[in-house]
Amino acid sequence: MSGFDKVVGSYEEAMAGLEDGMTVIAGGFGLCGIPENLIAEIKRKGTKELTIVSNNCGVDGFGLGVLLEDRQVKKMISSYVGENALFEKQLLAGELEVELTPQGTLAEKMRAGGAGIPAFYTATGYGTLVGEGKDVREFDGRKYILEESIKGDFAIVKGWKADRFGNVIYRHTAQNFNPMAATAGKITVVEVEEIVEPGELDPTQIHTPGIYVDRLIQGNFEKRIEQRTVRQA
Amino acid sequence: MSGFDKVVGSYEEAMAGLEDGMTVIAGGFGLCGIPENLIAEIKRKGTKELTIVSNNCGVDGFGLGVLLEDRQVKKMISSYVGENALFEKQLLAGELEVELTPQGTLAEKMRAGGAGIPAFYTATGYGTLVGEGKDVREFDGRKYILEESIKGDFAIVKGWKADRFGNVIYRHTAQNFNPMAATAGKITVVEVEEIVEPGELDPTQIHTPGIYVDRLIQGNFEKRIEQRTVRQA
Amino acid sequence: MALSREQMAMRVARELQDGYYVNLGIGIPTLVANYVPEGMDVMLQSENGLLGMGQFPTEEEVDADMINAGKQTVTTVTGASIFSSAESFAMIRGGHVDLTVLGAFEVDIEGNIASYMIPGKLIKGMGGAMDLVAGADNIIVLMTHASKHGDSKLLEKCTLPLTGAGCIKKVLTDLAYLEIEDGAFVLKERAPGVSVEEIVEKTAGKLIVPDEVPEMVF
Amino acid sequence: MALSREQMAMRVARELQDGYYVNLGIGIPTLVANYVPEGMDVMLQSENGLLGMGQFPTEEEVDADMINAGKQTVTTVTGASIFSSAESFAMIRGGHVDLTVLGAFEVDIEGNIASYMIPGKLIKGMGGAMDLVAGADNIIVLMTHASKHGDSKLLEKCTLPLTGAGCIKKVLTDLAYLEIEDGAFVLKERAPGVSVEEIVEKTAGKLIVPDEVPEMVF
Repeated sequence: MSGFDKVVGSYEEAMAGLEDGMTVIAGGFGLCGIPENLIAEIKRKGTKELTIVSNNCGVDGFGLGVLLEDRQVKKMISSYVGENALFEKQLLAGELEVELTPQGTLAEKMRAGGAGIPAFYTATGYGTLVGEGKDVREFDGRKYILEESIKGDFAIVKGWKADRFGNVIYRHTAQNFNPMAATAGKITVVEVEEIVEPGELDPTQIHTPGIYVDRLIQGNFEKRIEQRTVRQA
Repeated sequence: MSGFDKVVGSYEEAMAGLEDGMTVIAGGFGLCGIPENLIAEIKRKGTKELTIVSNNCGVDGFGLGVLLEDRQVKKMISSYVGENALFEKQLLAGELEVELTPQGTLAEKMRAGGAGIPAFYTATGYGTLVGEGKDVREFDGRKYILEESIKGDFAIVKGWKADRFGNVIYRHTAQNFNPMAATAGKITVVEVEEIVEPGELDPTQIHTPGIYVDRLIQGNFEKRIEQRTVRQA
Repeated sequence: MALSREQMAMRVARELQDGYYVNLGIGIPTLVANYVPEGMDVMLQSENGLLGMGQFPTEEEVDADMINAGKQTVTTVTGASIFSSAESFAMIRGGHVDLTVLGAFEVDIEGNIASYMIPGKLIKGMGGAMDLVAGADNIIVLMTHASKHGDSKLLEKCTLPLTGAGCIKKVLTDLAYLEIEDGAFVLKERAPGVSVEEIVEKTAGKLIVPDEVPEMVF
Repeated sequence: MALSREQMAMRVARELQDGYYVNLGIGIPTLVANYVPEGMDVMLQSENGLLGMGQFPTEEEVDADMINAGKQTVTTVTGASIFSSAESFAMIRGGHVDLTVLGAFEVDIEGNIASYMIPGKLIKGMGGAMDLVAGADNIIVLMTHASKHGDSKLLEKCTLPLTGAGCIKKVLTDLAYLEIEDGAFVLKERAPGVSVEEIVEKTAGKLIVPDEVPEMVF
């Protein structure tokens, strides 16, 4: 089934078509489960004026943080930022815009974007700055705000294993935002640690079905740890 | 961890607390993946005036169809009904009410009910009888209708395997509506083919995490086939 | 002569592309799977929660837990995935399915479709049809041009309750292939041996006939 | 004397019940896990997508793919499950978590909470806090009664941007355990050796003092 083979030959090919001003949805939480090499390719490519939708913005010199170095990011849509000094500097200088979005709302906005749900109501953020200017509606005596879905021109995703048809599974908590991001890109690019043949993954245990995946590539990952906490053996 | 052991000793215990007039959300599609024994227990119990939320209503003498025999059902919320004669008779006699809901909207209403989303917009049903009387709103030049979520007093679910903590996996397409139903019950009761010890299921491959499950029981299943279609070997 | 059911399926199969994810409705649309062009692969989506539906099982393979949206026992192809109905309709509603083929009672010049309910008869329900027509960009309606009584099913305005509003752009009947553009049916192809006049006569809704209307070749 | 951090965690731990699913915020709330009563089991939810968080890993066990919401490396307990962030917040938003414990800058008599932003300082974001306070029925706010400068953090009206409106009913400070009812703080318990007068003095919002205010015992 050649038509379903999503594997591309290079990172350049994986991110082909990314242009200035586009919106990119990225999986990952902190530095866990981030598409390291796809981010690096965006840096290499030098695409500018990007809107990045991601729960966090990496750290200085790693993850999405590297896109700040050449000011490639115009706007971040995130729930928690500021783990890096460059981010803070650009934000205070007005060179970077941030739209803070509650973490659960952000996850749901991505899912809704992929699922053809243009908007949904949530109690999260009602009565706060997040709710300002948004439609309020009461259901069963409680007030909710209307949140619109998010779609990206590209979605960049980090999986663990995938078959050539783009059926992806994630490893442990590196799953996080990746499955929703995968559904919400006009072009969804997935990088994984291992590509296997179709049939090797159990059909009932696929986290991201191949229908969502446009391009697939196998990479090497540093997997940097943000908070290394250990106990004595 | 005794507090997390969801296993109950009998079907009577599994459905304890079900009262006349309650809403029951049931997993299953056609006769596939239906909670056969939990349905049978509701019949045995004789609870009346029930609102049943389920994609279908079984067939004469099997599945949810058995609840029609003693007129236990006041209202069905389904996408496709009428595979049985008794249903048709009661409907035409005005003894039974039906709220037809598009299949995808029904699945999403259950998911939203479990996920704290009181309502969402969908294009499905706009401009049809389904959309009548519902709020219409335009997003990006297209019209959508507002659909409210569904919650049940009980949810009855059929799984394949579960550990004692209520972590459930489903088998093949017997998954269908079961995972959403499981999230949307005030009391969620799951029956499975096999109960295993905690730790025997891969944590990353759980379809329904135990947090949604209140009661768990192991049963025997007839698994009747609605459309037996075969090819020559 | 009017197309046979098989020819209708064959004609629709020409709209397939390699790598397409396709949802085929119950009835004639199901036959499309038999005419996938050589060297091309498509994957069938079944809305109960299956991507990569295979052929019917042998007696030995029959499994009550493996069915399609028509509740028929089926198998999976290599590389299939199985998921919840919410996930399945996220795919459908989110526009991820490349082609949807389904039947209808009526279609009109505004792209409205009626396919699930005849008032006065018992209403069985819309199943997934409303989600399918609302979610897909690329839909082909497959139906006979006229009813058994000879009434046109291509109308100025649908008379039956709608399945979806303004969502149909392509119709294949036993007489013709038509597209809906700017409030009219546009006749694109005619069945072999069927005259433009017959199609004009049997189309109740506004019909635009281009100078040239090629005949389908089988 | 004011409660120590450990005593605050111990007092909150008394609100646990066997079989509770609990979300503990960063900081003092995390310590609650150390004081789960004997013979009782709770399961910790971490909002990045983990139910059944275990202790920190040994050096050998450290795995970059296994972290908690504080981005710390962790392990899982037997019977844990791991899922997407959307599923995780479906649990939280849907009210499936039995107890949520989190810190705050301010709480007021209407149950409002401010915990994520101090204008003029850099805004790092609310993370999952807004979802947690909006989704949970049973929330305990754990904070010092007054700021370092001696200003009360239990107010008539929050001065900082809110994390959630009208969602807090229980507050444990280093001086007292209070509940919010009908637009007032109700003093339920006081820390050992802390006088009602001191609590009255350090509570800016309307405070109801019952005839009897038992002292916590540790």
